[in-house]
This record gives sequence, structure tokens and C-alpha cells, in this order.
Amino acid sequence: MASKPYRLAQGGSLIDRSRKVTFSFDGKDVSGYAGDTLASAVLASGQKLFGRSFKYHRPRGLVGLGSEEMNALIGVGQGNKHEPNLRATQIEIFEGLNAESQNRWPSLKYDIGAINSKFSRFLPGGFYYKTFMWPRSFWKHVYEPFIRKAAGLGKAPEGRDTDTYEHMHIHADLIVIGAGIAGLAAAEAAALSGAKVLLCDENPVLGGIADLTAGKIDGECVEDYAKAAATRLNAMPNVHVLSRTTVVGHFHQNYLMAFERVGDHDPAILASGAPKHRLWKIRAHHVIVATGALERPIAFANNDRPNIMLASAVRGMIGRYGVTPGNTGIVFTNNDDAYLTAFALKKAGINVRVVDSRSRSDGDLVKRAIADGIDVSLGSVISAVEGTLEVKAVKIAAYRKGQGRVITERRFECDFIAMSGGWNPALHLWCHNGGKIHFDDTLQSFRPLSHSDAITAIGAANGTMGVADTLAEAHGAGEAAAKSVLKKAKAVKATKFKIEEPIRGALESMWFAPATGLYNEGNKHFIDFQNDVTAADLELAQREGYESIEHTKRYTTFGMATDQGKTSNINGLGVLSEATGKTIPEIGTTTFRPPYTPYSFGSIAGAHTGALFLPIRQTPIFNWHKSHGATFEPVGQWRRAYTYSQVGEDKHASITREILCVRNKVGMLDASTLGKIEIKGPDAAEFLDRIYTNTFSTLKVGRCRYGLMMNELGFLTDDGVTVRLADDHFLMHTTSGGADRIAAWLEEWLQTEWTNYKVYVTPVTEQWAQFAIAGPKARDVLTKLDPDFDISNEALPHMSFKQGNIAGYPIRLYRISFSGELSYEVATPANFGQGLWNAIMEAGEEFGLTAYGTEALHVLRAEKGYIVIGDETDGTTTPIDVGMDGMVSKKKPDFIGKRSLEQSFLKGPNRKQLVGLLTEEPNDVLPDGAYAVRVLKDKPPMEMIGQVTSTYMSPTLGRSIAMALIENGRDRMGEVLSFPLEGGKVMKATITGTVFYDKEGARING
Amino acid sequence: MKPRYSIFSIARNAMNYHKDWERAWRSPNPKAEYDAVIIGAGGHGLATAYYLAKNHGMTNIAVIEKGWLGGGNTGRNTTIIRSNYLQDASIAIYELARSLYEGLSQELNYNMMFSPRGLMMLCQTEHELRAMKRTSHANRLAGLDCRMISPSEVKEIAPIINTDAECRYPILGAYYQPRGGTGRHDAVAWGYARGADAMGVDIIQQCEVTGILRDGGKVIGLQTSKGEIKTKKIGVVTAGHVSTIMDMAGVRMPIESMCLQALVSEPIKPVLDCVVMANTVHGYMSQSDKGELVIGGGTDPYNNYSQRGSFTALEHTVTALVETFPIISRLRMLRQWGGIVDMTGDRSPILSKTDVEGLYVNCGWGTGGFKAIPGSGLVFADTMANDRPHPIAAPFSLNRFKEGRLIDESVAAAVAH
Amino acid sequence: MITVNCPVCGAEGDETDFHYGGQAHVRRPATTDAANVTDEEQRDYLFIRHNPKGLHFERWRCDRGCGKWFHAARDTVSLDFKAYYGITELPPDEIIAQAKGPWADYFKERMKAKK
Amino acid sequence: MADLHFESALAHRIAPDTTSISIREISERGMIDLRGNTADKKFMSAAKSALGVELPKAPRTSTTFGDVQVLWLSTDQWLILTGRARVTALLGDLRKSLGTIFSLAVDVSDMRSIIRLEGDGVRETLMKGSTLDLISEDYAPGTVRRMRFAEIAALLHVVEQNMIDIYVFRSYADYAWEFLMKAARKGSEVKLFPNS
Repeated sequence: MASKPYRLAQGGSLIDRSRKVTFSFDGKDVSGYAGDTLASAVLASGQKLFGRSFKYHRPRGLVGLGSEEMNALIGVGQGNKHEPNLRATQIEIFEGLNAESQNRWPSLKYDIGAINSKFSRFLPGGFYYKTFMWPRSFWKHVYEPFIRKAAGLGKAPEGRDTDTYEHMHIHADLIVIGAGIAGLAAAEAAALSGAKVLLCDENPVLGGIADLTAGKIDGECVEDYAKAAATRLNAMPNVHVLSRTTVVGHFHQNYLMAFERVGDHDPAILASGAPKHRLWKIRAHHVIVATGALERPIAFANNDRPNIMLASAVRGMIGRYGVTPGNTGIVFTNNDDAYLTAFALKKAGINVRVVDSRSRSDGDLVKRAIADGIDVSLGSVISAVEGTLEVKAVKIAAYRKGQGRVITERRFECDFIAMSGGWNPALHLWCHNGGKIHFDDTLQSFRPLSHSDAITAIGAANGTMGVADTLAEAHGAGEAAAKSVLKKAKAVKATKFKIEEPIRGALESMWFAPATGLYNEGNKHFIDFQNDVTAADLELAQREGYESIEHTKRYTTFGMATDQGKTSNINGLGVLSEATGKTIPEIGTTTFRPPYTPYSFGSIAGAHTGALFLPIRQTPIFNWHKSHGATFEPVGQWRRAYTYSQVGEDKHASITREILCVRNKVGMLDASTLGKIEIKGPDAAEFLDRIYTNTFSTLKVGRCRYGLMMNELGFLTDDGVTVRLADDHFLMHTTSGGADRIAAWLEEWLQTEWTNYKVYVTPVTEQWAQFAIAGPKARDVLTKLDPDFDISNEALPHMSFKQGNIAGYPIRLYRISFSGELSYEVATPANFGQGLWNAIMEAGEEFGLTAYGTEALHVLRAEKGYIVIGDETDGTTTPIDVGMDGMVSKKKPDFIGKRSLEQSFLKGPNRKQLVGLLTEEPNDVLPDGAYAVRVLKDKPPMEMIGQVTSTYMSPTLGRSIAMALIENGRDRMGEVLSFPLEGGKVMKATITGTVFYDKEGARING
Repeated sequence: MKPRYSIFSIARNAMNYHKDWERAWRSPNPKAEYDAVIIGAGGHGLATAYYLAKNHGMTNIAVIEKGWLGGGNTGRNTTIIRSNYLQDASIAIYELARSLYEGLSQELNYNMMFSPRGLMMLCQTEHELRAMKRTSHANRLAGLDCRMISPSEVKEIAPIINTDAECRYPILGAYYQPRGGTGRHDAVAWGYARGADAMGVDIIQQCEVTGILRDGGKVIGLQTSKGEIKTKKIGVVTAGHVSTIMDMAGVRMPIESMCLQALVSEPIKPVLDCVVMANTVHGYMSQSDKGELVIGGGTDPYNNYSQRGSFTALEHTVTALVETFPIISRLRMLRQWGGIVDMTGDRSPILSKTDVEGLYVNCGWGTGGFKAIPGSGLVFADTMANDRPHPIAAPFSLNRFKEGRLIDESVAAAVAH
Repeated sequence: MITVNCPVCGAEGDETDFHYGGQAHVRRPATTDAANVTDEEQRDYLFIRHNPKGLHFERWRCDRGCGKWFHAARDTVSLDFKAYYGITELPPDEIIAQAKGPWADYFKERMKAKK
Repeated sequence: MADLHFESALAHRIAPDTTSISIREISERGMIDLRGNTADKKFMSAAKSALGVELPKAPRTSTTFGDVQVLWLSTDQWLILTGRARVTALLGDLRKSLGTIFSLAVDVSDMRSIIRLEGDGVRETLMKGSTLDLISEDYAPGTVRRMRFAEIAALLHVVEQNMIDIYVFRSYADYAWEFLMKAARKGSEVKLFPNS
């Protein structure tokens, strides 16, 4: 469609008529000018239809000018670049922009879903709670799928997002939210006083609605004042200005989130490496809310037809983009402000008529309108709208406040309506963290009352509507904020402005414009446009007892659309007030929840996607593992080598090879992840006696001892080998997963409970690369690396320790074993780790040394019946349960968890005890976590008596082995248990001891 | 009895513009005395009242609510319904609740939209996989319809899940409960309220309890902002505020109140037809009938009565889910909120008599109470009516903390959501 | 996200720089008389917690700073900190005076014990 | 030990030219973790005599003496920096001079990786991952601060106005590097209070 007649010959403060921009909307090319929004460009092209509503799929057009828009929701981009539900009024067009309307099929003009509209009489608020119940199965299979398909507005993108996002932190003395004249004046006053000021505005251009505001400041129009102030602020050293940045939430202690759309308006910016969105995390000592006000629609019959817009939006379309919604317009208002729209239309040569519900107004603007010869019908309302896909005509009827239905109507042809029901202060941010509000009769709206945080509301956000009052209030607030934050704020002389502005007549609330017939008789007076909630729906909810406004909201979904009730909230309360005879404050208002406007999940995740989602901890040997066919398993944040598959080897084969190599020759494991903690001080030994269930004060210097730790509940929480380096000096090993937890835990006990102990604790886990060298040939390998100390069985017996050098590398050597084989753990400073690893590999070659992973480690230890905390124990397991009574000291008066072991249930009968299991069929491997039953039945339920904790095919023994926690297991040796598995199979297994291999433990001595 | 809701009643009312619908419940003033009083008109409290009236003939009872019914955690949770817990005691109560949900819309003649669309718990580490396998064995032998599914089945059921084997926590499988799902949380409260009201139960909203009256070791009544009420039986069902009420009776609780947050995305056309829980990374997500993605995660670490949680907790949840469901990156958060959840020492609930005669407590549901509402109400009503623990309630007594008989679900690497 | 101040090293930071350690002043009975701890005492130590709506007394750790534990008095509704004090100390008297319910009782007992 | 194979955590990483500031690993530095009681005069003087410099008592400060630098970690903990070659000797001196005084000194030269950020915008780059107000005067050269950086723990040392070393535990070095590469990406620069 040609741009004429909707693009006016001149005007449009934001557009550059010299730069034509072409984009695609619903598959057809539309052209506008640089600076246009999708809304203004499409409207200029003559298209009035922008979307379909949520429930009835009614045709909808533009209503607003900015983030308050609830109808014109657009999908932008395609595939993994698609973004649904963007507001047409906020989409800045660029060459190649690809946009489409939503929630319609097959097309915006002909939408099958609109059938709902025909049945709307049968779909009152909350109707779905009353039906779709029979037959029972139909909800899941018939009704719900239909409802799901019909709902949902836009569609999701496909595939992974390839754009980047990031977070940024900023600290300021003061944040000013909103850069209208109030925000600008407050920011400038505070900045001149010396405060560090952050100024945020959601629009591309600062100034708010200065350009839509009547009056003169020192002879200049308000817009020019705003432009100048913005320029000054942009140049100040202590001011940071963020445009296209919406402050979405205010949280405890003046912590705020702001959402910056960095690259949405210009693909070139993204291409340069900038993030798509940036989430600002803001700490401010003081907050000034200058978020302005939102204009209210009016509830009249069929007030949702395309081309019925807010008066300010029509004014903005003309002033900012030189676009008119049509050629003949009706301005419908209950206040003076909308007359400015009438003037703008008249100036642009558009036919306009004003319908004012008030019987009189002595405001300047009304007088001027009449004087200018604009046709003004006072004491009148729009009682009907003709046209479905666009406005064709209205009926205007005489009205007196409180009138229920209209008598006489006059018909006027027109192609658009500009409505204004007054203005609501934008209270959202004020309320996010519990700000109190109160109802203002002059505004017929809520306004800020009090707040427990350091926060101030100014200008329209505070219900202050005049220019003079706003500037004075803003200046004072800015200065006061600076004073409250700074030790000594510079005094700033309040600039005395000479301000001319029209005197305004009083607004008169008009919550419902009567039609022929009462509103609960089928007329659609929309309150929440997007969710299709009408005045009748709200009234019905009240009548049915959903009296709390929260009930009404949830029952009718009023205020729960993507605009979160920005334009509908107060109108709804007004309707309820008239329906119930209660005052609006009595009805109350719903809680404002963040965010102010929706913002992307991508921006919340920031940089933390893919490789940066969560850290992966790497050992010094990580890259060697990778290059030697290792598959990894996550252990805490670590990645540990699970097994090393060689060419033509599956995991099972490589695990078997690794195990047999350790049993028959020698293997090496990267154990660097083991926790290592240095513990030193005169009371170190006594401290360890409190921490471990067993005793360490008796440990000899140079010797190692395996220790068990319980938590205070009496349950096993960690284990490991601790070495006595000197009389007052120990080195504790913990599990890989437990390292950080245990180190912090030790500090906690020392600082908070046993504060008299003289003990220092320093975690050194990552200082060391540590390898286990296990197998009959372990000593031969070490010997070949010519250690500079004696490693013979006599000099370095099992559970002992020495330090020195091998192959020139400084090492600590521990003679300990988790495989039952002759075994050492060798530790060297991490940066030597790879070097020593290579040296050992080389030296071990002739002995058949191979690297083995964590799975082989687990099988090897299971063959010996060694427990793993987290496998044999699950957080409810005591040392006694796993048969380690011997390691729980009877002598020590107190150690962590000791007392809880005395509680009746922990020492009671029928505890599950750790046993070994041998399946009847040696090749049957019991599944992980399989349960044994007391009595086998042909089908569940069956009583369970315990579960498998570890289960493997043992290459060493050539049969399956398992460990399990079984009720009174230790008294049931030899008993055959049944494990009913999925699909009806039952495995039988005999209870045995837990040591399956080398029961006498000879091999450990090599 | 109230006129029944049905497609026909809607049609009939449509004829005269829905002017004749009756109130769903009355708003009565408190009587001087009741046979029993429930404090807290959330789902659990209203269900308790409903079953006291229906199963035990106790109709001279009241439910006292400080705010508006269903306005606490019942109206703030992410509506997940499942019963695939590890411990026998948990399985018993959650499965009782789940099976009651199956027929609840019909029983209450109020559509609470129970949608058993399936629920999966992702396994993202070997350890979690083993833990879930153990749970699946336990659940199967307890008679639950649950099973382990492979990564490819996961992808089939929820195509938008990131099953890239190279990602931070690759999906090794999932534990799947086909009859788990979601329900319409408000409707559960409203349905029970309407049902209880119909049997004569007084639901008294905007009425704050200020004191519990005792005669020695016995309950004799309570003080409220609407005057004194006599009663010999009080059931305290106030979730996050349970400690405050129990303090009035001098009973100290093993409870800490924390903030749990939830959020929804803007509505989009259906992309996820089951509930997905990713416990390793602490996030879970489903899609409502409106099209909103309903998202929840873990609690804040510290006590919090403000119903406004820390952004950090929310950020971690969202980050985890962007990684699990990459397509949501370009979708937008519409609304976030918080609820005050009551966490016990073992993270399992308390359904118990107390040392004060006539005082009963139902609390500690923490982050997962919604799914339990019908079962909790049924066994708690039975416990109150007969002054002895219902067999299913017995394991959840306060005494367990003295005996060390904890019911710890975390051992299954599972969470209570 | 709340800000915390470490009374030990003076570091100020967001809650993520600190570690919450639960209720303050919980007595571990076994430390003083391991031989005579009743089941009730052990339960109270492990599980029973003050859970006030309002002024609460807590343990925190300067996790990303000096690593030291300290005590704090915090309002659980506004989430504002009212006082910080040493891990082995009692709150300042003026804060104790504001304690309500079980906390007030607790401090009364402690004061008696002191004298 | 010239023939020994030395491999630092980021040895396999080469800084690309896609960043707006210079980012490199410093691997030649040795570190000692020292714990002791500042109230114990014997301890303080023993430490000084071995290190040649007073242990800093003021939180988040550092002191320097020749090739020895001492960073404050806690009220009873310090990180002592010197050349790798000298660590063993210095630790020996320290232990000798501390003797039986209640204290703990450990060689932790390989426990942390040091990443040096240099150039205009280092502070803003770090503020993409740190909640601290690094552009404020609290972070003058010489300042030391432990912090949460991205998802990990880090120690920050302001060397010069536009030169900052961050210390991360060795196993996290690769993650920290990845994050910095993204945060410092050309085109994503942020200048806070640009006219200041």
C-alpha cells in the first residue's frame, strides 16, 4: 500500500525522511524511514491490523506508543534468531528486518481461531473451571490439547542461540530511572551536587514524553529543554547514561537489574562483536523513580477494535513519525490532556471531534478547543463502535455520571479513535520491594506513599503532572539524594525557570461507558485487551465470591497478560468498585512483581552458556588423558578419566584390560583430585581425634592411617588416609568430592566450637599432582626411576611415607593401596605433574605399565570390599552399618557424630548392614540399586529389605560381584536373596562377606 | 448442595448473561465455638477441612485464614505432581495424593486440570544415574508406574532438551513417571473451599490468629482478629508461618522459613509437553496451558519472610535451564515471585500430634507441598478426628527428630519439588 | 541479593561473597559433657531452630574475604542487618533488648547464667 | 633441575588478538602460604627477619621488599610471592626462623595460576564477572582482594592502575581464561562513566 495518505507531508521528530528503510512484515515488503518503529511504519502503510487477542482471537490494532503496548505483539527474525512477542511500538526498523504477526492462522485477516469470538457468550471468566470434566480422560486427551494449541501467542525460536549476552556491574550514588523532564532535572541536580549518577531510560532517545507535553520553559518548548538537559548530562564526568535500557526490577537494599538492548536495533552493532543484550546489575545508595505515567484506555463497547488508540499514542505517531492512524478521528476523553491530541490532529489537517464524558471543564485546553472551532461534545460518551477489522463509525450518546444505559445515540463516521481515561503513575518499580501506595482522588489512581528503602518517586510517577511542579520536585529530590549520600554535597542553586502551562480542568472518573443494554448483557467492554477480560467477567468473579482482587485476577486472568496489567489495572478496579459499591482502595490492588517489562533469559544467563555454564576443573594431566582416548566422568566439578579406550576397544574391554594389568603387572591412576589438607599446631592430634571416628593421636610420625568421618547426625560423610609429617603436623587426604567441604568444615569447628585449639589448617589440594602406581611391579617401576631414598619393603612398609626425589622430581611417596595390590601414591608439585607422569610411563613400559581410570579403580576396590563414600553409604549410613565398628573409638569421650549413634533408631534393630553378594549365575550382574525383597511375589507391591550399592563383573574373578546394604545382613550369611527386576526377571544372590579377592591380604605387601 | 458445574449449566447461564451463578463459597463470621479449627486456608488446610467433613462427619468446623484462601504457597508454586520418591514413607503419602488428584476434578465438581502429561528427572552424572536407578527399583517394587528412559527417549518426549554429549552435564538418561504432571494450583484451593463450604465448613478469610488458648496441657481455643473462638482441636497448617503460630502454643519446631522463587516466561505455542526436572543443575520447567514456561529452582540459603528472593538464586536457575533448553535463550521472563517455604531438618514434612493435647501440626512441606495436598489433607484429617496418627502420617511425626528416624530424600539425589 | 559487612576484615560484599551458617548460639551439648547428653538435648542441638519473623541471630562466614566466621543480627522481613558481632560473642545489649519471643527468652537465660 | 619438564596450567593457551586488553599467564612466580598469629610478637618478628619485610596487618594490603612481596589474605594468613627459584630457600629460612612458634608455612607455588590483565579497560573487563566496584578508589595499586569471579573464587592484586593480576586455583585456570577471552572481546568494551 502506498505510504500516502497515512504518512503526513511533514513532521516526525524521530524519522529521517532522507533514509528509506525496507523490511518485511507478514511476508510483504513495507518501507518506512530511519527512526520509524515497526508500528509507525506499518501504520503509515495503511495497515491497522497488528494481531489477534489471546482467548477470542479478536482482530487487534495498535493501542500504545511504547512498552505499554498490549495488542501489537510481533515475532521478529527466523529460525534460531526468532524472537516472539516483541512490541511493535518498540521495534526499531532496519534494512532487512523480518517480522510477522502472531496467534493467527492461516492469516491475520482470516483467522480460524476467531470462531471463539462467536462462542464468547459461552466462555465467561473462569468457565474452564466449570466444565471439561467429563469424561475424566478427556481433559488430558481432548480438551487440554485443544486449549494448549489455541493459547500461547508467538512461537519459540528453533535451535541454539548464536548471539552473545553478558552481565555488567555498576555502583552509583544515585540511579535515576526514566529520562523524562523529571528524571533529567533530578539527575542534573544530583550530578551538579557531586554525586555519581546513573541515568537509565528504556527508549532510544532521552526526554520521555516532553515532546507530547504542553507548555513553555523559559520560552522554549518542553522538548527543547529536555534535549538540552540530555546533552549536558551526557557530557558530565560523574554521570553514566544508558538508553534502550529498561530497569526491570528493584530488589532488597537498592539492588537493581537493568536490561540493555545493545544490538537489537542494528545488526551492524552485533556484527562488531557486541552482545545482543547486556544485563546491568546495579548497586545504588539512592534510587529516584521517574518512570512517568501510563495513559488509561476507556471501557466502552467494542473498545478493542483496530485503530482505537490511546490519545497520547496518536499524538506521538503524528509528532514523532509524521503518521496518522486515519483521516477522521474521534477523541474520547474524561480529562483535559487528550485535547492536545485534538490540536495535533487539527494542525495535521485531520478531521477531529472530541467526545468528553464530563459535563463541563474550565480548563484552558477545552476553552481553546472550542475557540478553535473543534466540535466538542461534553457530557457524552461513545456508546458503540461499528466495524470489525477496522473502525468504520461510532455512536455518541449523552451521558451523566453514573448513568447505566444510554437512550439516544448519534452516529458519526470515522476511521480511528483516540481515547484517554486519565493517567496512572507507573508504580511498578516503587512497589517491587514493598513500597506503600495510596489512592489519589484527583488522579483517580494510586500514587506512592512511603518506602523503607532509600528511594524517591518524582514527576508523573509520583502523581505530579504539571511541568512547573515536576521540575521543582525533581530538582529538590536530586539535590536531597546527593546530600543523603555524600559527606559534603555541593550546594546547587535551584535554577528558576519561567514556566507557562495551561491550567487544567479536573478529571472525572469514567470506569464504564454505557451502551444500549447493560454491560453484563453481552456488550464487550474490554479491560484487559490481550487476555480478553471484559467488565462483565470481572463483575461475575465478584458475584461468585472471588472477592479478593487476587482471586478476581487469577479467576479471570485479568492483568496477567504480557503487559502485566499496565493499562488495565486501574480500569479493572474502577469497574469492580462500581459493581460492588466498594471504594477502589477497599478493593485494593494486586502486587507488582518484577520485571517491569519482560526481558530475555539469555541476558539473565549472560556469558554462562556452553563452556562457561559452570567451571570444569582440570588436573595437571587433563590434556594427556584427552589425547590418550580417555572418556571422562564428572566428579564434583572435576573431570576424571573414566577409562582409556584404545583403537578397536569398547569401554568394557578397556576397563577389563586396565583391571587385569593392575592385578598382573602395574597400572597408574591420576589421583590428583584427592583432597589434601595440611594441619599443624600443638593441638593438631587432639583435633583430629575429634574429627575422625578413630584415633590419630597414637599415629607415629612418618606413618599413614585410614580414617572415617561422620557428620553430627552419625552418618558417614568422608574418609581418607592421613599422614603424620611431624609431631604437630599432619597431611589429611579426603575424597575428591569432599576436599573443599571438609577443609571449610575443619575451619568451622576450629573457629566456632573448639576455639581454644591451637591448630592451623591450609588446603593444598591443587599444589600437588598425585598418581597411584599399583600392581605387583609397582616397586620395580619406582626403582627404575632411581629414587634418592630406600623404598624397600623394610624401609617403606605398607602405610608409611617418605619424601625425596625420583627421576629428579621432588616427590612425596605414600605406601598406600586402594586396590589391594602393592601400591604407592606419588605426589609432585602440579607443574611437574605432566613431566613426572611421562617419566613414570616411560620407565614402566618394560613392566607393562598402563594408565587406568576411575571405573577400573572402582572394580579393583570392590573386589577387595573397600567402600566408597556415596556408593556404599548414602547419607543415612553409619560406620556400624558398613561393618566398621572397629574404627569407631570406644575410648574417646567425644568426636563428631558419636552422640547421635546413641539415638534409638541408629542403634536399633533391623539396620541395613553391608554384605557381599554372589549371584547364582556368575554371569548375571545385579543392576545398580536393585532391591532385595523379603518375600517374592508375582507382582508388586513387595516388601524391600535392602539394596545393591556396588555391582560389577569382576575380570579378576571371572564372575560378577556386588555389595549391598541388607536388613540385618551380617546375621544372614549364606542366605539366598531374590532381586525382582524390570520385566519380571528375578536374580538370586547369596550373601557373603565383602572381601572377594585375596582375603588374607598378602598381595598388598608385594 | 450447590448446583453442579457443567457444560449445560454454562449454556443455561449464558442465556441470561451469567447473572445467576451462585457464590463458590460463603464469607461467614466466626461462631463462638467449633468442634475443630484449622489455621491456614491453603490447599493443605482446606483439604483437611474437606476430609474432616466428608470422611469424619465433622461439619461444625472452621478454617481461619489471615489473608485470602489459597493465597500462600498454594497459589505460588510450580504445580508439579509426582510420587516417585525413594523412601517408603514418602512414596506412600505422595502416591496417595497423586492417585486422589486423578479423580479430584470429578469429586469436587471443579476442574483443577490435573494433567498427567509425564514427568522426567534428568540424570546428568554417573552418580545421579545410579541414584535414580535405585529409586526406580524401589518405586517399581512399591507398585508405582515409573521407569528409566534413555537419552534418545528423553529427546523424543522433550525434543527441545539439549542432549549434546559434549555439554557440561551430558544427559545420561532420565527417570520417568508417565502419570506425573501438573495441576491448576488455584483451582485446587478453590475446589476444596467450595466443597468444604458446601458441607457447612466456615472459611473465615481476613482473620488473623493472635493467640492459642490452653488449659494446662490442653487446647481450649484461640484468639483472632475477629474475636475469641472456643475449640478443643486445632490443626496448624500455616507452612512458612508455622513457627510463629506454634510459638503461641509454646511448641518449638525443627523448621526454618526460606524463600523459594518461581517465574514464568511470556506465553508461546506448545514446545514442552512434560515436566522436566534437572536436579544436578537445580532447575525444573514445564509449560502451562496458557503457554507460559513455568520455572522453578532452589531456595535462598538464609531465612526469609519477605516473599522476595535473591536474584542470584533465580539467575542460577535460569542459567541452568538455558543450558538445558537452549531455545529459551531468546524468550523472555514475564513474572517472578517468591513463596515462604518451611524447611525441616531432613527436608521431609511433619504430620503430627504435639505435646499439647488437641494441637496438631501439618507442615514442613518445604518446596514440594502442592503435589501432596489431597493425601496430606486426608491423613491429617484422620489423625485429628481420631487423635492418633494415620498409618501413612505416623512416620512423619515430630518424634523422629529425637529418635534419629529421619526421612531423607536427598540420598536419592532427588529433590522435593 | 543482600550486602553483608564482615566485622573481622571489614570487607563489604554481596551475599554471594559470604556463606550463611544458620542460627547462632546453638549449643553443642557433647562439647561440655559428652557423657550426659539426653536425646532431647541432642534433638534441640541438631534440629530445633528459632525461626522468627523479624529479628534473628545468625552465623555467617566471610567466604570470599578473610574466611572468618562471625555473628549477625538480621531482620528476616526487611533482610537488613542490625548488628555484626564476634563468633564467640553475644549481641550488643541494645540489640538483645529488641529480641522477641524465644530469642528474648534465650538471652534472658544467658544473662542469668552469666551472673 | 633444568632437565625437568615444567608445564603450567595455561601453557597450552595462547592469547589471541581478539581481546581489547592484554591477557597472559605469569608462571615464573613462586608462592608460600603463611599462617600465624599477629598478636604473637615472636611470630611477627620471626617472619620479618626471614622475609625482610613486615607482614601487612591491614586488610587487603600488600608489602614489598626486593623480590619478596607479601599479600594479605586474612587476619592470620598471607601469600608470600617471590621468584620460583628462590621459594625453597625462602621457605627454609622462614621455617628455620619460625622454629617452634605456632604457625604454618607451606609452598603453594603450583596451587594457583596467575593471569595478568593489562591495558585500558581491565577494571571494566573484570566487572563483567565481579560484583566489586573496581573503578572506585578502594582499588588503588597495591590492593589485594579475594572475590567471587564469574563462577569461581579468585584473588585480585592491583599492580598498577591499568595492570591487575588475578590468582585462581590451578584447576580453574582454563575456565577463568575462557571467561576473560569472552569478557574482553573486542566490540564488547564498556567504559563506565565515560567522561570521568
